[in-house]
Amino acid sequence: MKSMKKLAGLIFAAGLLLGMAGVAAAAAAAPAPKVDSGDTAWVLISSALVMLMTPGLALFYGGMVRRKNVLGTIMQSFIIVALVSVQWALWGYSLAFGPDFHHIIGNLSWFGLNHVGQTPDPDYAATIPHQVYMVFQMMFAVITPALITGAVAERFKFKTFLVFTLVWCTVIYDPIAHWVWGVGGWIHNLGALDFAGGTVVHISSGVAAFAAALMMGKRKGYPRTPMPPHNLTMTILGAALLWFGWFGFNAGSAVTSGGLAGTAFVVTHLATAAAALAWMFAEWMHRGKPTVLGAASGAVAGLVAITPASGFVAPMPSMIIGAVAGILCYTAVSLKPKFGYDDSLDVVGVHGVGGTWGALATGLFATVAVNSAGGNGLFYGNPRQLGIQAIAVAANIIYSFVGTSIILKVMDAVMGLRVSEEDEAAGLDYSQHGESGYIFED
Amino acid sequence: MKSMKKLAGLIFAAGLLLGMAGVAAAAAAAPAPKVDSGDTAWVLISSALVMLMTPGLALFYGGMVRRKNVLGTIMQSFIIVALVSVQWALWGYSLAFGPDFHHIIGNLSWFGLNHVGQTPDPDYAATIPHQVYMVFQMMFAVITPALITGAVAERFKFKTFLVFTLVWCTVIYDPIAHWVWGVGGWIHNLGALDFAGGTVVHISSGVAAFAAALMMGKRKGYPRTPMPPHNLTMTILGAALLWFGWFGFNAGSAVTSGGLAGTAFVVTHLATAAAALAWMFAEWMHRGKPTVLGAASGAVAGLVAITPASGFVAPMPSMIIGAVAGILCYTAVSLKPKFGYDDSLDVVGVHGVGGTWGALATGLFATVAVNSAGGNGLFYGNPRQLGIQAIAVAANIIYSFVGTSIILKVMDAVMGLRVSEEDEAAGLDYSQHGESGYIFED
Amino acid sequence: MKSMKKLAGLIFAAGLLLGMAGVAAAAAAAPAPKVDSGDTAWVLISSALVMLMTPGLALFYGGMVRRKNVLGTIMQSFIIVALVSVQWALWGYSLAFGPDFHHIIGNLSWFGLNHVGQTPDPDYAATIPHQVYMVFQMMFAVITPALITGAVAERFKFKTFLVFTLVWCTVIYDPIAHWVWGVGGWIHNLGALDFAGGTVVHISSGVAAFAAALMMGKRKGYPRTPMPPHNLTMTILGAALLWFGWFGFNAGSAVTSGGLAGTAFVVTHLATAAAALAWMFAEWMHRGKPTVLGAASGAVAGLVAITPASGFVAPMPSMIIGAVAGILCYTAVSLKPKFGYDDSLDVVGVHGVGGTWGALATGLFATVAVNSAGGNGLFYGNPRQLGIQAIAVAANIIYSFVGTSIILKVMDAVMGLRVSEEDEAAGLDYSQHGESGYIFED
Amino acid sequence: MKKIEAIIKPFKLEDVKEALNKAGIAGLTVTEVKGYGRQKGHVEIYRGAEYDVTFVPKVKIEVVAQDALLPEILKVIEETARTGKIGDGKIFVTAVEETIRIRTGERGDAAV
Amino acid sequence: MKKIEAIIKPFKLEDVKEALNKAGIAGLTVTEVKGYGRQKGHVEIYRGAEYDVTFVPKVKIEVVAQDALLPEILKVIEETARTGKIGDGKIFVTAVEETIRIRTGERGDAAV
Amino acid sequence: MKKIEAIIKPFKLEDVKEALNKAGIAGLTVTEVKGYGRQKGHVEIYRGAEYDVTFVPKVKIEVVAQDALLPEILKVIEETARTGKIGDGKIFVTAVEETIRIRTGERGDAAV
Ligand SMILES: Nc1ncnc2c1ncn2[C@@H]1O[C@H](COP(=O)(O)OP(=O)(O)O)[C@@H](O)[C@H]1O
Ligand SMILES: Nc1ncnc2c1ncn2[C@@H]1O[C@H](COP(=O)(O)OP(=O)(O)O)[C@@H](O)[C@H]1O
Ligand SMILES: Nc1ncnc2c1ncn2[C@@H]1O[C@H](COP(=O)(O)OP(=O)(O)O)[C@@H](O)[C@H]1O
Repeated sequence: MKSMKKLAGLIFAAGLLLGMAGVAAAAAAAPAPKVDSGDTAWVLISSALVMLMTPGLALFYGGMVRRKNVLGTIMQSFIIVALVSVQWALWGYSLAFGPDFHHIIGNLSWFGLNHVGQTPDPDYAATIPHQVYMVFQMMFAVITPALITGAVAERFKFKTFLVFTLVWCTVIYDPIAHWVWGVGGWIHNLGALDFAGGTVVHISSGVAAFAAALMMGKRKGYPRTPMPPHNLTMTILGAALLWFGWFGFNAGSAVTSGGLAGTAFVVTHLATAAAALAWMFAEWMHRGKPTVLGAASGAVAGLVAITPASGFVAPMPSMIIGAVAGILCYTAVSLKPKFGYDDSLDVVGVHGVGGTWGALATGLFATVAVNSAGGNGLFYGNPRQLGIQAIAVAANIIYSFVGTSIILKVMDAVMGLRVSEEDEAAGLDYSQHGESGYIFED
Repeated sequence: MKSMKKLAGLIFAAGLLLGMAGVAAAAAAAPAPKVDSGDTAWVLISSALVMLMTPGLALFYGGMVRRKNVLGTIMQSFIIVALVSVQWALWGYSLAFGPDFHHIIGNLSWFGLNHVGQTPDPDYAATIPHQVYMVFQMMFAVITPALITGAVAERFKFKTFLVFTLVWCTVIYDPIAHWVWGVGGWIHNLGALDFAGGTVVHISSGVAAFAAALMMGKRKGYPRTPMPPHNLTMTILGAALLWFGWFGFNAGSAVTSGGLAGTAFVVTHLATAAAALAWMFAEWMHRGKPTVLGAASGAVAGLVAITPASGFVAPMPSMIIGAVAGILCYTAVSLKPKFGYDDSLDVVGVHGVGGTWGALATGLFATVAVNSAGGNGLFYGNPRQLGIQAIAVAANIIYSFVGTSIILKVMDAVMGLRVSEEDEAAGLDYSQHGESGYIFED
Repeated sequence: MKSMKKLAGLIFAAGLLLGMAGVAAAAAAAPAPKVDSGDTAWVLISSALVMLMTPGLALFYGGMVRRKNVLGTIMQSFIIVALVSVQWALWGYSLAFGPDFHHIIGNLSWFGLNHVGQTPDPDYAATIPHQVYMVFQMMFAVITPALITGAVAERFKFKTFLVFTLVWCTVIYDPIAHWVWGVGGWIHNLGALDFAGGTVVHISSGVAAFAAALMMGKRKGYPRTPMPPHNLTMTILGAALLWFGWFGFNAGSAVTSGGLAGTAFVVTHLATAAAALAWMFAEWMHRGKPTVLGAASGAVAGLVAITPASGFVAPMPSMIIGAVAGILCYTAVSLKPKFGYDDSLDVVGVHGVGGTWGALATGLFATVAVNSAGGNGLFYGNPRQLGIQAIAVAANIIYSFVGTSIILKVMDAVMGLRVSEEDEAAGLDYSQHGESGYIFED
Repeated sequence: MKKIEAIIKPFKLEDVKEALNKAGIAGLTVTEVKGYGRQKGHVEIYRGAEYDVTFVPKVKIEVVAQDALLPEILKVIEETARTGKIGDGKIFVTAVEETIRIRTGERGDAAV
Repeated sequence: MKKIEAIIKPFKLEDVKEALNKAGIAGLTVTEVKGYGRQKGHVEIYRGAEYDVTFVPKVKIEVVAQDALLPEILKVIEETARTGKIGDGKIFVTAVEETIRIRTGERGDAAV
Repeated sequence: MKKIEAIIKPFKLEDVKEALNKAGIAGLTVTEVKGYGRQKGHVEIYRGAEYDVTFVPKVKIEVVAQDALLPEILKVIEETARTGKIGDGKIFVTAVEETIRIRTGERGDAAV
């Protein structure tokens, strides 16, 4: 009875949405003057690739937690795909890429994808439909908050997590995306280079992860009780899907299908390769064994670090960026226990540190020989670029850290951040979702 | 000795096929006048994406059965990729898309891909090679019978399943595809809108699933014995691959790479997102917990529902279509136990109900603003379209239900539909295939 | 302390690489005259698809070993992606595709991707950036040594494996690639047809696998102790990813997006389908059950066999090539125990035999009706082609077998090929990498 | 007290648990085991090669109970677990010297 | 010698092992089991349908020890494994007639 | 009757089963267990951090047999399972009061 009433409420809510249908649909009309089919094909498939990264992340993270939390961990990434996509279509895209408001945010005139149709928006991509650019960017907005979840894995209350995600995207991600990529954004105006999201995606999430791990506190038993990954084969599969999808992330960010996309593809791959090797060798020397988790983690570190640089640097330097990322992130992750906070899956060490290194490295290795619309870095005679990069990095770190901390503080007071002790002991799968990951009996 | 003879027989059969080689190859010649490389790239990759959906489905279904049936379940989808592809190349494509015979079926003049070469067939896609259009459609023919297998999971006899699949594709799928998409097909002539297969793929399979579940009977022990999913991480991975591949399914159905493909991509994603959220919230309200399987099932329901509408509706209405699909399919699935038949993996509740809703919703929300070659629906002033959609739906439901029932009746008499009781207890993996899914001992 | 020193060493090494940055980056400049966006999109996504094949192979192989070796097996493929990519960018590509040196190898003038920029190299692909062609080829260089690892699974010492891989790629793969595909390569000059690597990739690795299995010796306990696959669901997932990625492998080898890519796509799929069915039926007749592993293995056999033929044959003959491959490879694999060597995962039976059949079949079924730049085979009136194919096959077999044997002999003496008996009993996961694949307790 | 250990076919577990429950036995412990006996394993096929799987999956039920309940428990298990086909399993009875309920510290019959 | 079998909550395993270790007991064997008793299982939800999971995961610890050590071992287990909440588990004691250390062939108390 | 419980190294299972089989013992039950004893676990490494894995995988074999067969069974297991390295495991013998073959209802020595 009661549940029937609730269903009725839902249907009513759907009816409200319906009212908007007519308005919004109008935006999709008008002729598309100069759409290039090859560029569009590339950005379409890139969007699909980037979409796949978030389930890839779900597996990457899911394999690293204990068995009893595997579904809860996967769920966080999976449902973010749904939740943030809706947020993005309704107001997120407008806040991030809509007409500039004082260099800090877009206004709401593109609410509900109003004015976002099949015609290109030359400000962002002159040869592909505006909707395609929008949906490509949507996938970036999706994966960013998903990255954060790794830091607070195995203890985040699901209901709070949902609200947090919505708020964080709106208050932290959307403005930062506007600063760096939006027409009129202040960091964009400064001339900072961030090809595919080193600051927007990785620093913002890595720093938010830091704030969240501090605020949330340690998992019960950490670090005394060992909490080894329950299924590294799943983690490797996740890493492979991330690597695969990242070609769309970085090379798709060229928003055309030509030489620039090609270079971005090549440097993405080479940096990742170098980073996987570097992490593996570093751990081998340090701990005596080359681990599979290390190779996978190194690959992710490389992908993170090359992200901001991918449309600006040449292949050989990309290997340096990757190799340094592998060693730096390994070092950061190894030192974590010394600091005593519990970043469960090392989001800070990988995305925070890797993203920062990548953003700064862009200021070292960028060259107009690769991308005439880019700039030269320190090693190509332009030290100024490194300074600009540093400003962008600092702004992102501060904003994300302070903002995330405030959001979490408020939410802790209002809804509580963590599951209860018993629920944590029972695991998120059962306590939050009423399910089991594996039932191997029959 | 005996097996050597059998091998010889096989080689002989291969020799027969060889005779056709010369004939068929000739068809591949002739110049290709107006192939667009971007459109072709998009449909090629879309074909690969749709191909991946069937293994994705194998995992989606495989995770939901009991451990002892995981390989048997996966095998059904996997081998369908092989079996139906051969059927399609030999006669299926010709029946579905070949020159019209009285508006109900194609004739056999394209048997063995005769006349299907590298030149575009402007009737179907003017800017891509005909073979590319053919192979894209092949992947649709492949996944449709695979969907059915979920309804009769854990008890279908493998040998019968193979024959059933061949017959069903030839007698049910190929004609329906011709009616709706073939030049001259009667539903096509009526003006029914089905962009990517709401009727052809989802209603036909969902209804066949219903007939099959009725005919096959319940699993031994159902519903008394609990039969929970043995590996939801596999199911989630499958759902992710389905979602990923569905971009090819829907946006690829534009058979060009431009604004229409872009809108189809966007609405596919948004409907899916809305549906995943809607199912999750509905279950949360109804049962007290937001489940991961619910979110994944909701996503699939959304993908199903948006399929027929994907090239005709705008982004905001797509979210309504998705949200309603999530709630409707959840309700249908929840009510299943009341009806007392055993649709093991809810093919009826998801594909039957979702496909029907989607086909009708197309008649509500379609607008020429999105696709000038489409039409307007009820909410855009054209109630007639809803009526046409209803006719298409009804025709599909009746034909698939009656046809599938007859096929199964005959096959039950001739070969038997179910495995023996002991084989069912032992599981399909061992009894049908002589294998184990997991051996974790050493 | 000591480990800090080691880290310092690594950072110093990175610094050395840095010196090369300036030089190499210059190569990326210059205008790109005739890049086609559609062709580029297709080869970019094809490169990503082929990249995904190696992790796919990791899963395909990983599922077939015993639980205790799953990570060690996965690691070999995973780290090869990193290792060989770096090798390729530094010197491999130059050796394989660089300016010809006496028809047997490229010189080192493209070391570090010097001269490999955003402009097309019309010798290899006139409409896509040279870097894109290079990265596409990189993925082929990556997967080839990964294939070999299956033959010596569950016993190869990780350190030796790394060195072996580097040496093998440099001394075996790079020259063979030059012979067959490089401008000026002697087999290329002969007129041998190898569209996507039947000789270069599959024969070379299949034969190397044979040499390696002989040299390495049997696994302890083989064949008395049963060593069944520990997770066939993983193997099926791997097979599916291989199939998916292979569309890039074969259809991407057209390096354009049009009719030829379309035919390559179609024949790849049909041969695979036919081979999966053929293997399944052969095993069914021979052993009484149609196995899932058989269907997956057959699919891979079909993919292997069609690879060299994929740009030269028509759809109907492709099904014959596939069906014969399925039966041939099944027979080869079934006969393995008679020969008494331990090719753990049947690399010889699948890649060696399948690759050889495919290369010869190209000489039977090739037709200029499909590809005017190709040739006619025996069945199209040109018996000479079959002879040329036979020479190419023989040259590859001899070179790879002798070369691999020498390399392994030397390495056995210098570093030892196998892990110790205890390490083998404990499993590679723990002994080589200090990790566990699955920890299902909590 | 006695400990009754029964090795049974896995699909009988639910039935046996229900039957014991009805007979007033509301505590037991279950272990997944593999058995070898008259019932032989089966043959699996991997790439044309046959593998013997010698062990058959079984379930072990352990019940500790007062001596007086023994005959009833044996009867219930025997009747419920029997299919009449080879491999139905065995019941073993041993003596238990002491039983403790950890939560309360109760001992002996009261703790069962 | 006695065999002490304790069915406990899984998350107590590490603690109990440590405590026994401190008490000088350096050998034991652990089995994953499922229990049924006063503590009931829970409900899981799959596509709107509720499934009862009747068995609760438990861990069985087996220690064989000289008779003299029995009281101490019982005390250690009882104290360490107790949470006071339902489902803490049981301890069963049985007599062991012979013990052999396979490696050395030692028998009796020396072999424990 | 006696119950012989042997905790052995997993890779010895097949050999022990074969040897018992040859000695005329055609029924046994096997459980996967983890052991803790003189043989220590190992260290695993995850992202630069070391984890102690204290328990070692073992296999428990249970054979119930007539009293007369006891010495032979002990000998067979001891000899086959011995590697001489630490961790070879233990054998425990207990008395069984009753045995029942569920399929037939046979009891006592006939049921073994
Ligand atoms: N002597 C024994 N000791 C321990 N377990 C035994 C013994 N004999 C049989 N079992 C267990 O009982 C199971 C059933 O025995 P089996 O001989 O196959 O059938 P049945 O009891 O019907 O004759 C075996 O799989 C094994 O687990
Ligand atoms: N009579 C029994 N025989 C064997 N095991 C038992 C028995 N009673 C309880 N157990 C085991 O002890 C566990 C805890 O028992 P339970 O009744 O739930 O809680 P408590 O011991 O706190 O009263 C059960 O899950 C079961 O594994
Ligand atoms: N007192 C005991 N009670 C129960 N099991 C024991 C005991 N001592 C040893 N074991 C089991 O025997 C195994 C081997 O014992 P361990 O001391 O490592 O080697 P060894 O028997 O060669 O001295 C342990 O892993 C454990 O499973």
